[in-house]
Amino acid sequence: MMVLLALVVLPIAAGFALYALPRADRTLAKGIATGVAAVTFLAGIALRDQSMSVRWLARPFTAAFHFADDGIGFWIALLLALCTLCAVLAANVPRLRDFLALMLLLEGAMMGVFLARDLLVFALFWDLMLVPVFLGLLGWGEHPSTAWRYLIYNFAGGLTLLLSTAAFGVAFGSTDVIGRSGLAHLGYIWGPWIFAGFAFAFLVKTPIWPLHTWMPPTYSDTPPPMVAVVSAVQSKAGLYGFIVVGMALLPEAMHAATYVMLWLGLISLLYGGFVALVQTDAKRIVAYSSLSHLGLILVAIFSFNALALRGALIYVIAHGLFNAVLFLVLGFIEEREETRSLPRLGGLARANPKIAGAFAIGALAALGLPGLIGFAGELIMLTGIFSAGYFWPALIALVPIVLAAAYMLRLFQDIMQGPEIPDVPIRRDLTLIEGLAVAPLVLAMVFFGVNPHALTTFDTTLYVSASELAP
Amino acid sequence: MILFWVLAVLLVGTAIFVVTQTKPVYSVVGLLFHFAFLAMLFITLNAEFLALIQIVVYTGAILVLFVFVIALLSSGVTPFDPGPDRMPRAVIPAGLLALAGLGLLVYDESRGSVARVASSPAAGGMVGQANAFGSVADFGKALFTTYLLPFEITAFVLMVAVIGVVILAGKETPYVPSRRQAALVEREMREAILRGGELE
Amino acid sequence: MNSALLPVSLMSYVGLSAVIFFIGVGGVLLRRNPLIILMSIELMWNSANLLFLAFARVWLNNAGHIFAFLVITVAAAEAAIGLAIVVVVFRRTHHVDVDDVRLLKG
Amino acid sequence: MPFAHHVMGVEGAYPLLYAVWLLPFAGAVACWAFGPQLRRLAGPLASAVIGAAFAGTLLMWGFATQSVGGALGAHVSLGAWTRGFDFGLLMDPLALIWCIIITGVGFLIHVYSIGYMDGDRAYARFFAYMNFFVFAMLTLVLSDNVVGLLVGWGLVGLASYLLIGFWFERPSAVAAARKAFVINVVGDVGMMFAIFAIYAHVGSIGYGDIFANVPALGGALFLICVGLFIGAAAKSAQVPLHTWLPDAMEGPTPVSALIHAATMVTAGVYLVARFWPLFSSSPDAQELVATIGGITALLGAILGTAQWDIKRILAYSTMSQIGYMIMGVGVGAYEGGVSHFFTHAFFKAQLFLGSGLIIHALHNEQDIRRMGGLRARMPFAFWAMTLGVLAICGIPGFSAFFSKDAIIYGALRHGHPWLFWTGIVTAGITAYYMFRMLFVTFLGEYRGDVDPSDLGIRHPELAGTPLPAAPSHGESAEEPHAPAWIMEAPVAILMVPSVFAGWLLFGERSPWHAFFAQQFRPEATVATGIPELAASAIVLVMVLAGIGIAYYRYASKPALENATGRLQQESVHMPAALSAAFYFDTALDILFVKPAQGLGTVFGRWVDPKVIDGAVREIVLSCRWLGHLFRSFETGLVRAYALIVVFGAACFLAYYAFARGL
Repeated sequence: MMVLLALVVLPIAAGFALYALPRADRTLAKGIATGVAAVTFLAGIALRDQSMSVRWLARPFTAAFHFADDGIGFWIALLLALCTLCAVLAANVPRLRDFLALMLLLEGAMMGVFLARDLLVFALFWDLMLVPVFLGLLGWGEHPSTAWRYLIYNFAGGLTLLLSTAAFGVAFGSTDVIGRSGLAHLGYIWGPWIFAGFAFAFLVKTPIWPLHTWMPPTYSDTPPPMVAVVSAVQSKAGLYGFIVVGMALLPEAMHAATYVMLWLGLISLLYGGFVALVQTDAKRIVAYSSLSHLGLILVAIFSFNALALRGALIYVIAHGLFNAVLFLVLGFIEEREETRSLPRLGGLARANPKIAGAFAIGALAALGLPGLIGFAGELIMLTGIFSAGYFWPALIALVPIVLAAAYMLRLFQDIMQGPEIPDVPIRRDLTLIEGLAVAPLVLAMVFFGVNPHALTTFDTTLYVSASELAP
Repeated sequence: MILFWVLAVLLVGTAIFVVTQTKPVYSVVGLLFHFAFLAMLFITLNAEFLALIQIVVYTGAILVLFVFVIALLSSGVTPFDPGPDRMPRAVIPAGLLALAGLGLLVYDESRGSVARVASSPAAGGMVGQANAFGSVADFGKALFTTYLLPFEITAFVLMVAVIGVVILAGKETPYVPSRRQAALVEREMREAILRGGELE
Repeated sequence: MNSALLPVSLMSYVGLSAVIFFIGVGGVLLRRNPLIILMSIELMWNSANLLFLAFARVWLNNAGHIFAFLVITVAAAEAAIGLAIVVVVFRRTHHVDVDDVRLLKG
Repeated sequence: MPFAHHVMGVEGAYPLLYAVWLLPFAGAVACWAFGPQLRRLAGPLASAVIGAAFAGTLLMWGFATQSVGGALGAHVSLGAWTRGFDFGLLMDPLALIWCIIITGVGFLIHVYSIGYMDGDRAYARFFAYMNFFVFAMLTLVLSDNVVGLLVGWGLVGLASYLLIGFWFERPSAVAAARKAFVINVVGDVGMMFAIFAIYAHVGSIGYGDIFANVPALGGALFLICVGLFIGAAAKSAQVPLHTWLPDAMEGPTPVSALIHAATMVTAGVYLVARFWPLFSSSPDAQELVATIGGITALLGAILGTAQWDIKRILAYSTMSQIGYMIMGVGVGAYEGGVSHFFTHAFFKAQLFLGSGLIIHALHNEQDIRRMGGLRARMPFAFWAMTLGVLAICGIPGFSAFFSKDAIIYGALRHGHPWLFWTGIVTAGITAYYMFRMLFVTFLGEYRGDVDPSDLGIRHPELAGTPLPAAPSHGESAEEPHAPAWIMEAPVAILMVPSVFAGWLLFGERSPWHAFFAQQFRPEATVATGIPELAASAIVLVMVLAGIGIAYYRYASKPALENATGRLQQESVHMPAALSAAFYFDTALDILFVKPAQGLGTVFGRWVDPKVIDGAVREIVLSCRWLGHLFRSFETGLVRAYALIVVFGAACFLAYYAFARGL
């Protein structure tokens, strides 16, 4: 109970409380925000088997503020807490107090999404997590239009999610259903429509082609610490939703959508890979690489195979870790060089070997270097997809691995290697605090890459068997 | 029966007169006659009290009000200078359509529908005797017993109207030239400047 | 049949009322002088009253009389407000044309 | 099938095996983390670590060759990587041979690097990478399962990438590193595909389970072999995935010697030899492997004749020699293929290190046209190179004579006469281009002071870019100087096995054969019609012919007298196909790189903003259009509103009229 409160309520409360601090005192704000994030992270470690429930609605369907950890949510919550902690540490933007407050609000809202056991609460936090990002984009982004684009796309998704949730509640009688096993299936009349609403929201949030066009500008405009959290964790909300809502609650509709989703996933992963090859904005490269990687996870989820699902969850964590590292490091670079355009960068490794090292590990994990966590997720996922009998999808999904090598190396080399670009003002290497912000993520990538077994404490067969169709 | 048709012709004639006059004063006069003829028609329908009210309230109060306003507006300026007509062209098809709809309905009614309706009086209505019907006493009794609440509400509506009028017309409103007039003035000024001459 | 109480058929009253009503409608639609528009509205009110009375007579139900009475009072209020608006508009623009009052334009 | 679970070796603790495996990793971490503190100690430390690993490898000999109840070698279980994916270490004779080369030759090259990299700005980083490479390579060969193999496979690719791009200020090095990595990822992807298929059919990734279930693979067997071979081809520079290897010479010369000659590029040979039960069961796959190997051998040799950069000559020669090895393991002559790996590691490392002596002494001059007459100035380098060239050419008595013959004759014995003749022709060409390199480099006059354009060098500024971080000893740039003993000693040590290692293969009951007796099952052979001795004789004739032509063109008296003019003529009249390396780069560029970039551009510049956003914008515009449409009703004309009311009333009227059944 206390743990869950610390995870969901504490960041939100602390976020609002932060506004009470003096505006100019950056150190105090950062200290408090870091402390709160650290407490949240510790609470996350103690999250195992916690549960709390407060009754909310009785009519027209029952709903409750029900939060609990189900294994999958545990790791994502931990990832979120870690990413937020690192991002708060690394944050160095104007109006720091307000920014950190938004970061904590974002953390609390997303915790709510990943720990909610009630669909209505899930939907509530789903929409809530738009707000901090939207405000962050408005306040710190480059173009206000990006903020609106983000809001409109994701709010459209939130709307269908809410409609579907309401429909589910009415059809089923309760929304307090996430993570419960042995539920009666909804059947073929309402199921497809409800699933369609959920699926739209999930696809927008992930995002998956062709609903992705909000993502590159959002990722390149949002301040790096926030985009680190958004790309690392918020993009997983949709995939998480497919697993805990789609697979467990609407298996018939989920199965019926298999081919559409496989196609969308495959298109995404090729499309993102190809576009990332030729972008010149460093953050956009990572953004499109995300499209590619998340498409792969979608394919894995929709292959309905326990192994693929296990791989997908490993890759969810993997993608969170390396995307956070990449965006944080790109933030450091942008802060120093005042650009993130590849043609205007080069040879930084000479003056900034530590930044180069951290960036290299992030990029290598992203391109699936064996020994790092990206590879573990990718291989297990693809093996599962193949074992599920999807020969061609598995084969096609191999192409982006080559593309990833090409664009990630291009990203790394164009920034870090080659001749130094003259006339660049500051060439300060990683500071201690920045190093502390990146180090846990890097260590986690290496540790879970060598030993992904530690990560697979959850039982994926639960969801896969839940999605088995009745004979 | 002849009276009805005579009155009908007069009513229609005065109505057309009202809406076709350029000068509002003539319209008021036409309306005056219209109301008078209508009051006559009311009497034929056993509604003596209402006929009286019609004369007193309409001709005595409302039309006088119209005349006052006309007098007020016509002092010194020409308020009714017609500008370009901005009515949408849709007025003709819409009007035709409305007429067609009406015509259809009338045609339909003329085959006896109204007669069917008329032969089934609404339940619960206060059906009086033919000879007592329409008497002032009958009317007054109904007004102050069954229809007391609507009557009081009417009083309230009138009060609101009075307050509204006082608020609207009571305060001094600044003169703001309309956009059309402003544009006119501006064009004149521009032309004057182009002519290089003085503004007249 | 109660319509025997009437000197002519009920349909004639309905028709007369409709004709006057549409003359009023035409006046509202086609005239730009607000005063004449207001008068046209009065015509419409009265055509409705005529119907009320005719039907009250047919059904021997004086609810129609009550309604006509209410209509007259409301018409009086309406006329007062309408004229006040005309005065206000005139004070602002020194010109009275309903087409010039376009604050509702979207 | 002949091999069941027992190929996984004898279970045990084997702390030594852990030590051999992890010591280089510890060395890498130490050099990387404490580089600034270690300063010049990094080199000796890294070398000592590899030396210790070598010693450990030798001490493992007994365990690696032990055979208990049919179980061969030593096996350690490392537990589950994730459920269903069990990791472990396996040291058997095949792994042992590779470990010996990796740590042994690796040790010598480390020692050499102490001298070669002396004074480099990133001295410690270099040794960290080198140690990391050794660790990765050991992971590759010691793994007892195909995923662990792939982990090692990817990590050596990373090490190779880091070391090719070691001087990352040079754009050419950066490009070469990227190319090498991407092509290697293509190989990784092929292996991943094989892993999927294996796991889907076997349900396990351990070698033992795989080999025990070869029949269960059924129709997937060929695809699995192809997938594995794509990995092998990418890593071992087989056609058409070979183009990265010549470019990889951008790395420091010790790197070329260790990674791009002795060890990493032979991983493909290891792979095919390791998965021999699969390949042996799939004649189609064998045919494919052997053919690709033969083509690569011939192609590498032909391209070797057209190079001027000493390291590129050696690179193409490496490619060609690995082609031999792949051909050997492809036709089923596993022992022969592995033996050529063994001997090649010594003499090619020696050749590279020898060329490194020259390059080092000449301040990064790599173009042999600008060398010449170095025999007198650098006698040690001359003899080192000469012995290496004799060894690679397969002069009787030198090591490659035995190993190359084993492959060439093996091709014939396993029923591939065309590959037999290919091998023979390649041997002749090999002799030609190696002696060409030797003659042009060491004989005649020193041409370093000749105007480059007189030598036919079109873009002197592109050849041999001077390095800002290049090692320098402070002597004048004109005079080549003698290298330090620390660089000569490893070369001298390498001479011994590169000359004599071949004798291990001599005879029917050779030690080599005994060593691998339990590893490989002999393949069926066919009657040849040509005795082995005769085959050797034919090879020898071809080799002598090659040497003769090289002598005539580069070392005869008229050739030496007019060396400059002849070299210029040859440079200018070099066939375009040869100087463009048969257009493989261009073809890959046109077939894959350009379309991928084109697609990316089309998607990024056109589909995203125009089609997808365009569609969204259309929705927005249609909403706006609707808004404008409705707004046009709001004219502000009071009478127009009245009209609308009337219109609506008319509609109601009409509706009721119709509803009455008009």
